[in-house]
Amino acid sequence: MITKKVLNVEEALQGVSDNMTFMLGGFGLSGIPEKAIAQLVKLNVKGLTCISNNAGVDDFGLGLLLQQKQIKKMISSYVGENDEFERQMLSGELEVELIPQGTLAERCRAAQSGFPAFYTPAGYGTEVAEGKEVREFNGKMHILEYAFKADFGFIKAWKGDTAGNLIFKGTARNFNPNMCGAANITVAEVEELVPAGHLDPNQIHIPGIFVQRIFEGVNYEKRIEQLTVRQHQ
Amino acid sequence: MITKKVLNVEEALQGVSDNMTFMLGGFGLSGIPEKAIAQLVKLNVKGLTCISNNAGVDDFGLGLLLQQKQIKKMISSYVGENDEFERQMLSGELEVELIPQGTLAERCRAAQSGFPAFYTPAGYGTEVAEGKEVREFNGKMHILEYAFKADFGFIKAWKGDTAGNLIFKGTARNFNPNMCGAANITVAEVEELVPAGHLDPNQIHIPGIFVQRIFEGVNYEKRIEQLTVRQHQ
Amino acid sequence: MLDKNGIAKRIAKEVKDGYYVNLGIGIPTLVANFVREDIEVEFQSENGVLGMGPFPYEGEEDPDIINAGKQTITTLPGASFFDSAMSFSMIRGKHVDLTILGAMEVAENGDIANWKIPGKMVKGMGGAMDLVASAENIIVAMMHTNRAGASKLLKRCTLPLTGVNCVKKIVTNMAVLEVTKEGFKLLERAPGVSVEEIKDATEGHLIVEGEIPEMTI
Amino acid sequence: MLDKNGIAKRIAKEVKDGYYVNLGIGIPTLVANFVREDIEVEFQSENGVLGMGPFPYEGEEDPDIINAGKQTITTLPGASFFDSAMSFSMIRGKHVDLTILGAMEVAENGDIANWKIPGKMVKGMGGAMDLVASAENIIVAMMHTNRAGASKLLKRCTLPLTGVNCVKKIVTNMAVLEVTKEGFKLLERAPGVSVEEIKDATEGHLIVEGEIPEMTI
Repeated sequence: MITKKVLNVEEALQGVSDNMTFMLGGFGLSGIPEKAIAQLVKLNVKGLTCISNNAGVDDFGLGLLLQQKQIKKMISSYVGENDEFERQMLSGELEVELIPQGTLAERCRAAQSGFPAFYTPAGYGTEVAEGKEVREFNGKMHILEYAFKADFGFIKAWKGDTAGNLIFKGTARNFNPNMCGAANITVAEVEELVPAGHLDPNQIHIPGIFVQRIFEGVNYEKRIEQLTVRQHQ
Repeated sequence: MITKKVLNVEEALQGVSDNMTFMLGGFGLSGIPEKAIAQLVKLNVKGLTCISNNAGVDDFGLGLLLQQKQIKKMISSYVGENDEFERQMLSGELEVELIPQGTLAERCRAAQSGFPAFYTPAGYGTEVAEGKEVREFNGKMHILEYAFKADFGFIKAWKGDTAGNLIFKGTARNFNPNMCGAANITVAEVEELVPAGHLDPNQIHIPGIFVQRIFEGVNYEKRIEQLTVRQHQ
Repeated sequence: MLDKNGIAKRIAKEVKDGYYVNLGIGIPTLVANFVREDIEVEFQSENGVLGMGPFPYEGEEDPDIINAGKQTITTLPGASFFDSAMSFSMIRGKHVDLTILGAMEVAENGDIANWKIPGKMVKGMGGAMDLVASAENIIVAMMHTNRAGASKLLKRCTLPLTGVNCVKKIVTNMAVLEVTKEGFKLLERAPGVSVEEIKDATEGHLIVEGEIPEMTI
Repeated sequence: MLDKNGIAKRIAKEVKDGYYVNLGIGIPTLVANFVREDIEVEFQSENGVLGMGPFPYEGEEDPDIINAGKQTITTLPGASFFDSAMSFSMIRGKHVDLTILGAMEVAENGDIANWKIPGKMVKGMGGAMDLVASAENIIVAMMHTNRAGASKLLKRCTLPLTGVNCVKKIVTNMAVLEVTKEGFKLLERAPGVSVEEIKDATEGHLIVEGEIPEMTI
């Protein structure tokens, strides 16, 4: 069994440097790689391009990198629950590329799966399609989108084993599985890291072959962005 | 909760008729839809096009349909552990389209996912590429392959629930998940059918939205094609 | 004239037994409250859940179980979780039967604009472009006019588009309309709203054939 | 001159610590028996398993756990099962480090033919075309000549191709060769085999530079 376990977040992020492109899992604040983000803040690497569905809030998630002006460009489908983001975007300090959410997911999956490009109907006829190749299939128009290229992928899973196998929980799964193996180096952080053989091979969401480094994080905050509850009647 | 449960294989295969195109899960004899195949034999529908990685053996799997000359065309990556197959193929009675295994899987996934076509390097420069569009990406040649179209998909899973959710076991998984939702009607047969709510939502391999009909089969034969064992020392 | 709940109630009548439905934020979210209880419907949220239930009871919220609006939710028996790529396989592959979403503008050819106002902070399209490009059946929930009284049902959209030729039906505070090749076909009037008022509030080509019934909710 | 086990033994030396390896049927399957025990290697089978172990003990076989050769197998701790699309994501996405497969013919430009003989029953390419089109590192295990004594290392393949410009290294019963832009570069001789004999058995362009060591196994 090939071991992917590293001791801590410091070791997990070795090789990270300025001007790199990262993929980061998560939807809103759910399933984000909290520990990797905290370490990126500490390392204070600059000029980053971040591929992530959202950009966090002012004091959590990718918002922490924005506070330190570490991000040069965001590639996301939905942003802006975040004053600092808005300020940097409107002032032109921050470059923002907005792309459809399904296209974002599939550009990750294409990178993971060795597909260079794919045709999708999403965005046809809109400004998203500007400058892109258009093609008709079965009477419907599609645009050509390309696989992402990234240096590091930062993944948050629920459980993992030392072979790098991952299991996600609930909707904290989101983009995380699709980003595994899509960057040159995939770093997974998990709430519980068990020895290889402790996870059911049948129930693994992402096989360890897609993961280069794995570590266990402690004290996950897992902040809720929109707390909605009903009252007992 | 939307119910997909049907009473039996007869109800599950309603609407099947001559000259249809089917997708059938399985690799070798592992994970094949035994009950659906038996019912197709009984219905004796003819002129079928079957998309399936393999074609069974003489007296099991798709070999049973071949015996009755029900199949007009096979679309597979590897065939011929089967004398009757060979006879029909060499005599020209049976049309055979051989395609790379990864292309077969992805043409199913493309149909499931609403992608009309994709570029793959598999088969470039070979007779598989003849007549197909060729395109270079990142210095590498690719060929354009299209999503399959099929009338029925016959799926074999391990466990399922009445909402159509599926869990597969071991390598009996193979093409089955990729074929779910790839045909107009997806029929799943399972070894154990439980009420909705009895499967962990986190551990479902294929959500019920990709399945139209589900039933529980009994007495699966699950024949082993190549029994290989080692001796206790 | 309908209020937001009225619009949601009317749209709920379009939800049929056995439908998988994706609800956008705003008025569409309210639709779930009005779906008939004697039919089976499952709600999909594009962040990766099928079979969404109501909000959790206080103290039972789970940060790992949210909807696309980032709200804490629960799941019903038969629910499943999946990754984003599979979620959009459901959408792009037309497995989701009905998409209900809001709009800033709809054009008489079915174009929709609902994600960007030039000069204002743009938050992004999220999953809306995938949804409108793929869904067979798209119903828009919106007010017929903007706050200044100008029509939002136009000959052509003036805002950047979210998708082209995709909207099938529109339910506003004033009317139910079908998008046809010839333009907006008036199907129903809101209680107390006249055909004349709807004409005045509709900039795009409005087709009125025969008697237009008042909607029942 | 090596026998099949000898070829497999020599190839096993190419398997490095931390490699994910896909083994074709025939001689490649034997390679697993000779990999050093002090390194960590995982075997992938394209039907959907990573972390394959040895054959099961008699009576412990499971029809739901097989390899791509349809043989019953076991799995090792850390193994995983997955669907066919994901399996080829591993292959096409270059996550599998090394592919070892047999061949009927290899050309000096790295073309390989191993799936079809015109006029004979054709069983199909299985996963071979995906493997050779994608793998960064492909080693071919084969006999240097066919039964009639004719070379299988050719200027150009005569049989229908499986892939083009893809083979990196060849281990035969006579030699280890690297495929370079200029042709087959002789790296090692099998025990007791002379360079002259290898030359005679190689139709394609053979590059011999300096002293050619005898291989150690």
